[in-house]
Amino acid sequence: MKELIDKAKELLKEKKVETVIGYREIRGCVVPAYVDSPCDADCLIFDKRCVYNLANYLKWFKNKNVALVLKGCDAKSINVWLQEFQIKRENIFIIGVECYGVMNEKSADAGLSDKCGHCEAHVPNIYDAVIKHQGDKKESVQGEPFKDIQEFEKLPHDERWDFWKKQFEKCIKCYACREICPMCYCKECIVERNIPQWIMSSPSVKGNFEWNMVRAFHLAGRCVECGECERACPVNIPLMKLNKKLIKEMKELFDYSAGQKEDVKSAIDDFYPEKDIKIDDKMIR
Amino acid sequence: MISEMKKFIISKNELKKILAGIVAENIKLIAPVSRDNAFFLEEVSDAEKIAWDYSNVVKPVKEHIFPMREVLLDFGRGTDPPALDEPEARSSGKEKNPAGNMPPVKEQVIFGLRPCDARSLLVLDKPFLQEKYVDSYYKERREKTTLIAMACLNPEKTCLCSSFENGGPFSSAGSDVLCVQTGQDEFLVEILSEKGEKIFKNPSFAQPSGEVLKKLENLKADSEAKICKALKVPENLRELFEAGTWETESLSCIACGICRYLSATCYCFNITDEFEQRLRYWIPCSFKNYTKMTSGEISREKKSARFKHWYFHKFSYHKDNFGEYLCVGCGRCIKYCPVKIDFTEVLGKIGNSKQEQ
Amino acid sequence: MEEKKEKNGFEPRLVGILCRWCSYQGADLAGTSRLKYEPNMTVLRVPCSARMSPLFLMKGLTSDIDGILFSGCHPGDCHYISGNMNARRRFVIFKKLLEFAGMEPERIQMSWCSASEDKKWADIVDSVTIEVKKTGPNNKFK
Amino acid sequence: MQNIYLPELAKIEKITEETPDIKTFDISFADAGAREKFTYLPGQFIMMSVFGFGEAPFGLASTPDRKGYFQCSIKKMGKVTSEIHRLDAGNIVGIRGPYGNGFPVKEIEGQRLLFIAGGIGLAPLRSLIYYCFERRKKFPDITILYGARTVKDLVYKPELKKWQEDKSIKTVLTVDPGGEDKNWTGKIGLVPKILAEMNPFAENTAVVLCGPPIMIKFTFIELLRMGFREKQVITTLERTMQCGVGKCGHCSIDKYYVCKDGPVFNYEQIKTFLEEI
Repeated sequence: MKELIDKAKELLKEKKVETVIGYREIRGCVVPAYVDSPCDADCLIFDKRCVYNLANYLKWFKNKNVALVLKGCDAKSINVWLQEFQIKRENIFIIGVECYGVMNEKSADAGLSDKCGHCEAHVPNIYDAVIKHQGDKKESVQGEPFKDIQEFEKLPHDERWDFWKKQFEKCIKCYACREICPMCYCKECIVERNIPQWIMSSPSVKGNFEWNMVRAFHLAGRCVECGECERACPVNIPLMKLNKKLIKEMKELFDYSAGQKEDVKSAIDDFYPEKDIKIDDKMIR
Repeated sequence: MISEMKKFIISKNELKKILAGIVAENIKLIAPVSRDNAFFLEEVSDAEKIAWDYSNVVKPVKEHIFPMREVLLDFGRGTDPPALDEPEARSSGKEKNPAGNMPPVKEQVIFGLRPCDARSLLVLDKPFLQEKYVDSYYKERREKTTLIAMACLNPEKTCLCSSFENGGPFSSAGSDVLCVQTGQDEFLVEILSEKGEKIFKNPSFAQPSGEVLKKLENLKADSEAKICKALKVPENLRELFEAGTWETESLSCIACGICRYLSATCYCFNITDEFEQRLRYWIPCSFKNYTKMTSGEISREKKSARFKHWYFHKFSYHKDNFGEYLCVGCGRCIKYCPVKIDFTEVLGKIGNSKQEQ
Repeated sequence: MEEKKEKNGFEPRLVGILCRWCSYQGADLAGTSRLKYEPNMTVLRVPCSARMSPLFLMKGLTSDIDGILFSGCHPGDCHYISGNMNARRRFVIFKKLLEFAGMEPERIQMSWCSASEDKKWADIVDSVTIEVKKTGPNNKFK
Repeated sequence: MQNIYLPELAKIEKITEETPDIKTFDISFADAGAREKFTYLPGQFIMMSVFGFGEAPFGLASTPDRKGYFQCSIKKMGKVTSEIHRLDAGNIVGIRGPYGNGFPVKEIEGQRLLFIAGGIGLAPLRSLIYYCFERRKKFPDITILYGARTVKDLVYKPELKKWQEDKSIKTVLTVDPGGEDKNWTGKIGLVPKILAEMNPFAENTAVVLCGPPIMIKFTFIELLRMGFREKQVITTLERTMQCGVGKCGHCSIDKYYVCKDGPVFNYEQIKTFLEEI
């Protein structure tokens, strides 16, 4: 991690950035770190336990210039932010980190989280500096990425409905899935508006279903599969199952995956009449 | 008064038989159940589904006394003006409950909660019951609930219940019955109130032998030794309101609602009208719209102000108003925080931060 | 028409969200030319089919509406050039995600119907009503 | 057991339009028992609910001596208030209350009185003003300073005119710069500035303030500069309220609940608050 610390010290010494947002370890677990003076940059680390998507903290560092330590999957969210004109590229210095999988906190054996099983962004696709990976470069197991989604789709529809109804019944509307997701940056979320009251604010079955569904809709073609929402959910709702379904559809229907390039239009507001023809015959009368 | 015979030994099946007996008497039995490798206190119809090997449930027991969503008034049914009475009698059709127009709430027994949760209800009783305006919804549920607590044999590294005066993993404060698993199939049950005695009506069970009582002592000692966290609130907390450390400590907080909802003692709520019902539901003070006035002004707009308010309400304001901290040390806010903020750590840093004048 | 209604009793409540330039005109023309078609659908007029949003869908399907039909202009003759194209992509994602969540696919439909196709509008409403009647009432949130 | 969230049914007797977005509602309870039981102090508030839309706190604008009905002036701002503005005479609303501690009428007896109001803030003060009119012996000297954004935002225009003609009260009206129109005779300027010009006598005078927080903050500075003692400066604080009975936590400022320990505080207390108002 010496390379990462030197890079951070160099940036801070030359006053290129005000703060470096990275990871540090206290009392045995890894937490986000905010380093704004070169001397205390030694606490920066990067290893299997660095699961947070630090791009999310840009919500509170919007017009300051900061440096971010980002893995491959997190750096994709910067691409989506740039696509949606949320930040200026020159304000952000991205310290890309080569990563071969992070830990899944919720599994008993703390193995790799399942997004890393089929990861193809070991090196971030947008960076200003790259920190090489020490340790074994175990190639990720190229399993079928959407196998669990395809199995779930084969179930009859009322069985699927009961599954999601039982999951959303647990939801306590703490909105951790919204606050931890870099894609949810609206000033006032739809759930906080009461004229008209589109989404019921109390944690009822209807209210939870409306909330979780509308949140998933807003991630179509924008979710970079960083897996933070499922990790943050205190009642273990499999939110990534919904997002992965959307990612699969966007890939199949529009051959689009989020966060690849920063200058392309996002899928939902783009269209190709000739390519979208194949949707027409099946779905639209 | 409680009969002289307070402690006795009982086996697991007998305990299950008693719990099944409770369900048979049409009393709602709430017990820990495992769902997606997390444990929740839920209504259980047969005693087999109860989970026994859990550290603590995700949602605290306040969920069953001060529910997450509760219908206060039902003024629908199209009558103009609205026929204004409480929710129709849930159990027996339309007639109103004569005793103080409150909807009849079923008797309930909560089994398997931890001593810290049982104590949290003692803390919550003060703001809800011992003030000029008594919350009748909370009062009725509280009186109709019997708490059978299960002592903690191995507390987690996020637990700090022993930092509170009647706290501790084996504390019997607030519960009607305290069970301790002394052996593989052996529970030491201690009755602490009339309500508890009603459950174990005619206990023809063996008295605990001296050897079992000794085993209880060292189980208690081991359990207390496992608690490695302690709470140290700086005395001059009010003067440290302006400390700059609040700003730096609140940087990684994402202002979600987890530490407020899962805290055993947070009790803020919203009242809204949905369709033809007035209901109240939990709301955390970390949301920006929590203090939004109709003029659009928000009194605690900055994230650090909202972060700071939670600490001040729990460890300064509540102590001034009610004489005790609004916390029982269940440690859920540390365990479930998505960015692993530990409030004892923050209080420690704030305590020894030289307060810039 | 009447004896069919008594036979199976369940009358679906449908909502049609029509773009005002083409489909609404088409539905209006179907009315003025006295076409006979199922009366189950309530029509809402929106400026363009691109106005569809997940909120309409969720609000409809959680209150006891049995089916929602979005209708817009044919590709190429949208008053706002590309409104119906965006609507097409968004509609597909809505339908796929709600299907994944267990909602019967027949409950969410989309159609292209221009201002002169009154016959087509009547057929659309009839076929949607029959399909939704087959899938039964939406008692997912009862 | 009394259910503290159960409102009493009440009918809207009369609605008078004060300004395009402020209306005054005369409300009386449906059943006679509740009408007698409902007594209040000036400065207290009630929770009015429109069934199906929600509940909101409103200050009582009428004097407690007038039995039978009470008045609330409501500005059209959010969900509940715009729904209230859609109601008309004869409709039913739910009333809960009275809540709050009200103005300390005992302490301010015998002192000179200076009322400073901003915008809709005149409503709770009007209740106290009429309360003092009925007991003129105890409150000999009354001065009213009332400011609003524009001329058409001034509430209770007929009463303002009456107070101006009444020689025994000193009434000063002001509008924000740019809010005046052709035949405006009153002052032009923000309330704190006009207060500085008036330079009222500080000795043995109680000041009662009510208005937007920004006006209260700057008026405090002026009053303290002019030598008013902190205990004499009394104001009401505005916070969002959900329950009105000190349970839901929304109106908390420092360790006080504005609905239970307030809404009336004097500057001595406000000085100790950690959070600004």
